[in-house]
Amino acid sequence: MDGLLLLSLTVLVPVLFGIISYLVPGYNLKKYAVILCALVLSVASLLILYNGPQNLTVESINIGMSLPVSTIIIALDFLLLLVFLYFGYKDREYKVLGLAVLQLALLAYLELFVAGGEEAGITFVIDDLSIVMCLIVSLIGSLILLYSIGYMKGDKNVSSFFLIMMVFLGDMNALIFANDLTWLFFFWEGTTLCSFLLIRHYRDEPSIKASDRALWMNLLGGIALVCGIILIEMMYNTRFLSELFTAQATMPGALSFLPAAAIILPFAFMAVGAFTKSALMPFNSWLTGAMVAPTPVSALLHSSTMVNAGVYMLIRIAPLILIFGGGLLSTVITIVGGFSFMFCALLALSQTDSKRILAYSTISYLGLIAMCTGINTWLAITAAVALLVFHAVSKGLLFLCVGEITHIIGSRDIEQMQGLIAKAPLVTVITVIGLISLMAPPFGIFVGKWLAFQSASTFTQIGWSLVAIFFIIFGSIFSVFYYSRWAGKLLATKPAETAPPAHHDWYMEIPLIILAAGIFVSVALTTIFFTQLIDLPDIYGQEPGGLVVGEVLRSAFGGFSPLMFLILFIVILLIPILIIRVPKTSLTPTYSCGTGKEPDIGGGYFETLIGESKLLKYLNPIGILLLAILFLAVLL
Amino acid sequence: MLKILANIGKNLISKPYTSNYPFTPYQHFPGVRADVTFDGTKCILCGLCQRSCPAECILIHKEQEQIEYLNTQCIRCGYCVRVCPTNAISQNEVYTKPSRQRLTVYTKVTNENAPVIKKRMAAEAAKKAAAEKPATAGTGPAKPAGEKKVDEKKTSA
Amino acid sequence: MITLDDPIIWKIAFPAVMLILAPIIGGLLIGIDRKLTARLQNRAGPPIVQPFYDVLKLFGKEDKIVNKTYLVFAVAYLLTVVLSTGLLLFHYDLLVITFMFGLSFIFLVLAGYSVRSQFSYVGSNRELLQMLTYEPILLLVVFLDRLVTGSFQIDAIWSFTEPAKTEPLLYTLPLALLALFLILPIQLRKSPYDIAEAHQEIAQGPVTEYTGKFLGLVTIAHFYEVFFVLWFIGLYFVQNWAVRIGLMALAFLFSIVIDNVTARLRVDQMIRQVYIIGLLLIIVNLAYILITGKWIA
Amino acid sequence: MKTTIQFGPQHPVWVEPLRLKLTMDGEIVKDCELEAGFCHRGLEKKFEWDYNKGAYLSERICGICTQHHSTCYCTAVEGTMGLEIPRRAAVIRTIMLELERLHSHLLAIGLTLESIGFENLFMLCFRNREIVLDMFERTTGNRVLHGINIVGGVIRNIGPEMAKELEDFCDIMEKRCLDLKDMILKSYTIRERMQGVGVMSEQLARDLCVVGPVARGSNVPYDIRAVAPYVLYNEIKVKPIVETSGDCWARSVVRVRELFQSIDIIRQCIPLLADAGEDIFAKSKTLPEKEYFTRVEAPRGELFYYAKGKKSKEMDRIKVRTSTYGNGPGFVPLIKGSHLADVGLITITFDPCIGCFDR
Repeated sequence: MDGLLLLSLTVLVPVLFGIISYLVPGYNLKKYAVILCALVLSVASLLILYNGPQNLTVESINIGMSLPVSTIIIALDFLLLLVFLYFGYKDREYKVLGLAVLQLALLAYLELFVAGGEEAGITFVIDDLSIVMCLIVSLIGSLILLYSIGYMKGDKNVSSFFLIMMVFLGDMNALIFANDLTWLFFFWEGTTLCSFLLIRHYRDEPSIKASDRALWMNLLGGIALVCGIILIEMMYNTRFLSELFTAQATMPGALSFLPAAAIILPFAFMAVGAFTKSALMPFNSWLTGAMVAPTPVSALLHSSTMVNAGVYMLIRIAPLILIFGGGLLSTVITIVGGFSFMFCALLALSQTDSKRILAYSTISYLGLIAMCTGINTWLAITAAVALLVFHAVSKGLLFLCVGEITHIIGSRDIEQMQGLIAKAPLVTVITVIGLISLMAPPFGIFVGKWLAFQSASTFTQIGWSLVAIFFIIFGSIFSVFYYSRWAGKLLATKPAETAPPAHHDWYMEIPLIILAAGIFVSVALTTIFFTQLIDLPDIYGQEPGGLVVGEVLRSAFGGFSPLMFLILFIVILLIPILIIRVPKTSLTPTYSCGTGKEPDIGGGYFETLIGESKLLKYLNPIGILLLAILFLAVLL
Repeated sequence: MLKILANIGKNLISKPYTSNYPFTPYQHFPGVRADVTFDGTKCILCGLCQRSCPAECILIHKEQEQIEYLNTQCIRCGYCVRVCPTNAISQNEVYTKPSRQRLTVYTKVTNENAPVIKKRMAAEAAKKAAAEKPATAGTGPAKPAGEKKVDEKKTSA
Repeated sequence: MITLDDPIIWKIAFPAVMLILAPIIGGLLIGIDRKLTARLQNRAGPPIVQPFYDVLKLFGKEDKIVNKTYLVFAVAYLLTVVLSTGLLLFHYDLLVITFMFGLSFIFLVLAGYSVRSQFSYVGSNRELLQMLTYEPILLLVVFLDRLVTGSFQIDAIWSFTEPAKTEPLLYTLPLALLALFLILPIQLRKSPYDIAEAHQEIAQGPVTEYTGKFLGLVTIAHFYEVFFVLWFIGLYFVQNWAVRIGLMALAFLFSIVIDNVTARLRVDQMIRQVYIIGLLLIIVNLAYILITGKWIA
Repeated sequence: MKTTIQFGPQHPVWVEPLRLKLTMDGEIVKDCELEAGFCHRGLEKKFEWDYNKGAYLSERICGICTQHHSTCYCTAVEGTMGLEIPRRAAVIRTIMLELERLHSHLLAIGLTLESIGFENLFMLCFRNREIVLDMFERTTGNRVLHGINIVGGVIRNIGPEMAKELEDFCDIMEKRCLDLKDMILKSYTIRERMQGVGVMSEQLARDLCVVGPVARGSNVPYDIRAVAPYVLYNEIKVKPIVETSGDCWARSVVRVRELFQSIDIIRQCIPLLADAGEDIFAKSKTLPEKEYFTRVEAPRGELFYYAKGKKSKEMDRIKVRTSTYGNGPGFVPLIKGSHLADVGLITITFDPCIGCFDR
């Protein structure tokens, strides 16, 4: 099928449906527009998958109309920055104002002085990685859209909510496919705007504050990105990502005071941009602050769109770093990622708010992905892509579950979720599946961790193997800690507790069921996924398909069969579930030392030891120090 | 730590201190205070022991001329031995085995010097002399001395 | 004719037989442990087959159940331990085995959490803290194994240095073995690190609420665990059966003796000690293999 | 948000019923509530009967310090009658009291070690205690509830042969206690668990009026044997054993050191037996009529008996204030803020006797 059509289906159609749903009156009509949009988006992404990789040039976009698309994009870009300026002025947020002005200046510099002419190039690239990303965005995004129909019922700003959600999805798809860096920058800033608007959805004090924080941090990332783009254009004389693989690096005269190794400086800037978007360690506060938004927004931000853009960028530039000899830069990215992985997991341990736990765990897993891109071997990049997919499925599911649970019990506190299985069995079981899928073998995250562990255990590629291993081990075990505690709380019932008749809102529950099934399907299809859908640049020398031997993933270091273990896992849990019968006569209260009192269960979050107020004091400076080291590693 | 290591080494080669209890019985020291036995030939049924017993395990049935001793209720304090005016009570060195039921020991008093018996004998003699009829032997359901019997009624307690 | 040298015997028949024998061996080991501990304490002690009597008796007991969830997890715990023992015997990937063994602990923890009982809850928390303590050390030891043998596969341990083909892990990773000895009390639930099942503090920890046959199943899982842990240590000298069994026996005796000469420590003390000593041992050993160049990328 | 734990009344660390309601945050105890009275038997009311039987009854208040209870009771009742007991009886009582302190302290040390999971030394302590119990069986005829004290004296004499045996016993016991002391004081894990845990400052100890080894562990030299001597302690001078740090370790060390003190006192008493007269019992010529109180240093601390007669064989009123009753409130401030793992340890180092506590 024509690439352009598919592109417009994934990018323009959501925007179009968004505008339609904004304009039509009444919740029912909006609902149908949203459902239609979700369907079209899913089908379009599947069609893209079916169609396979292809390239699109700017000419092909111009076909039929003699619109100067590039110019329009640049104009829109400036408009976007002016919008940021407006919001900064409106909220008296001077950080936003300053950063927006700075960015405006840099962008103007890029467009007026650096831009290497209007030479033709591939504007959009549909390759395996972007197909995978598109599948994540479109499928999970569509499910979240469906879910938000149920969730946002009765909200007064629902029209703008759906509009922004759908624009967000379209924008994200465009960002994934964009090959032209100036275009990419526009879509990048577009996600910033959308997330900003979504976070301040409720228009109250905390959400405005959180959205402003998200805005200025992302603007900081935008500045890093635009710096990176300027430097790329100066040093490599191209503005197309795909052409960078073959580009000749020359140090421009204006920058001749830099050492020769500084040729990878633009990638360091882009990595910092990616860090802000993925909310890695020094920038983590915007993502945790974004929890004030409605749950579908959190789900969207965490699983499929916003934060994935950052690690997506890292995966994109990882081979370039390898080509241009940025071994030290890779090591620092490993350390930054590993640092976020371990310490955000530790921070999540001290939280009671379920959405904050999920937020921290998202950051920690993004850290793991970033770490894999830092390790930068074919095994590690495979692990990164696998983790990206599996994490999106599980995390999207968990956020939606939390939203549903919030509707049922009116609280996000995991202490309040004690014994939820008696009240809402379906959603609880699905939540537990989601939680287990994030910590236990043989689910996807484990496959990713297993690959990451293997790739980190080589001393040749990265010098800091032991440190990387250390981060992986501790991060994993901390996450096991808080997930199993949460899962246990959900399952803790009193003896002989009976469920009240459940109320089902199918708009919310069908996406949950689909995603829960998706977890199992994605694990079962791991081998196919590895052979068919991950395509690494030649520089890595080996394809992920080389891992697959029959149904087994077999690297040089070890083997593991996800399908077999999935079956074993299901059998292990299914046998007791089916066999065990609890006769009413043998039910008994728990042991409470003979007092017969029902114990209160809760607490134990080590707030005094590892609470946010304790740790962030030290972690934020260390994060900033690591960023400084990132640049030092490039320059020295 | 080293001292403890040496100690456990010593323990390992020495004979275990514990014994296989029901199969190798515990050897009491001489002078242990255990079950109380009543000498029916010395008792005068004065009832001092009954009044002095802190555990209230001795019952003197004057009419039936016998002593009821609740073995499992006895605390082996030996106070009855101390107060007995005729040294009819003695404490031996044998413990009764643990039991699921209450053990009650009845002792028939045959001491002719006991006031109650004296009185009865006198009365009987008087009766005999008066009526010249054959006398009945003993009164009530007297049990032989020293025999342990299970009190069926109280087993549920 | 299948002879003793036939790989089929050593690859399939032997592991299968061992998997069936594992609970019996584990139970006997616990029996020996109890007898020996009693002798070290100057007691007579129970007969060696007492653990089996106990399990049999548990299976004859009446069930007292709180809810279904924790029973499901008890069976899942047993099955996972059996699975990881099987994987170990059938020479699977060492990393996967370690994680599967960790999964069994996760099931136990979930079981403890899902009964809403005071001591189960605290016990599960402690079980997690114990996992937090020993799992990093175990994984780092596995990492060292991988560095020396060049692969996470257990098969690689037999033939990791191609020219010599006989060098045991013990010669290159002696301190890693010591680190394994260090976490042995946690895995075998013995003093000084038996904090999750400290009956003086929290009754029986996560297994407090189990009765009857489900407690029996948990006990059987414990038999498997003992076997698993010792067999894991046996991997350090696979070239000679006598030395291999000797090594396992040494580890077993070591755990008993340590159990008898130490008091139980607190959680914070346990974490501090194990991390400091364990990481030190591992780093020194890593430095040793890096300096001597006995590692494979 | 907080876990509440009902620590007791049926809890593995205590043999006796006592309830602590702990409010926990993770492993740390935030709040603690003490509840006792699960084995209240109304014994003080029961005491209003034959004063001779009262001696046996008082033994049964507590299974571990029976000798102290009965001695204290007997002394109190003898006081109401103005009765002076024979010297030999006083010597025998002293020996018995110290023997009992020996076995009670061994029990307390053993249980302390058991509460931190040190099974081996726990067994060793109990084995050593077994020797003391054997000694009791030899001298009094009973192992635990000795029944040797009655109002007016004792009922069993310690002859020269038995005195010889006692001397041998002292030698054996001293050797064993030295071993035990070495093992306990030099063990790294025991120190690690006990030192700095459950610190009761001297001020707190004085404020709460704790008694016995608990007070002495907190640098309060309060020992009834020295402060208000009874039976034979006028002649045998006792210097209170004091530790300064006030933690669980100090309380345990006080007990360990008191083992040697007790052995020493027994050794001093044995020669006195030879000079004392043959009388072990003085018969009372009057009935109890006055009020009187006695204080005795039980292994757990000060034991107080108040007795009032009404000129009949039955007593009018007996009031018992046991040592655990004085120490009980001391748990609560110490447990607050400690680890859950230390709750059992802290309470056990107070050597709580719930039988005494509730009566």
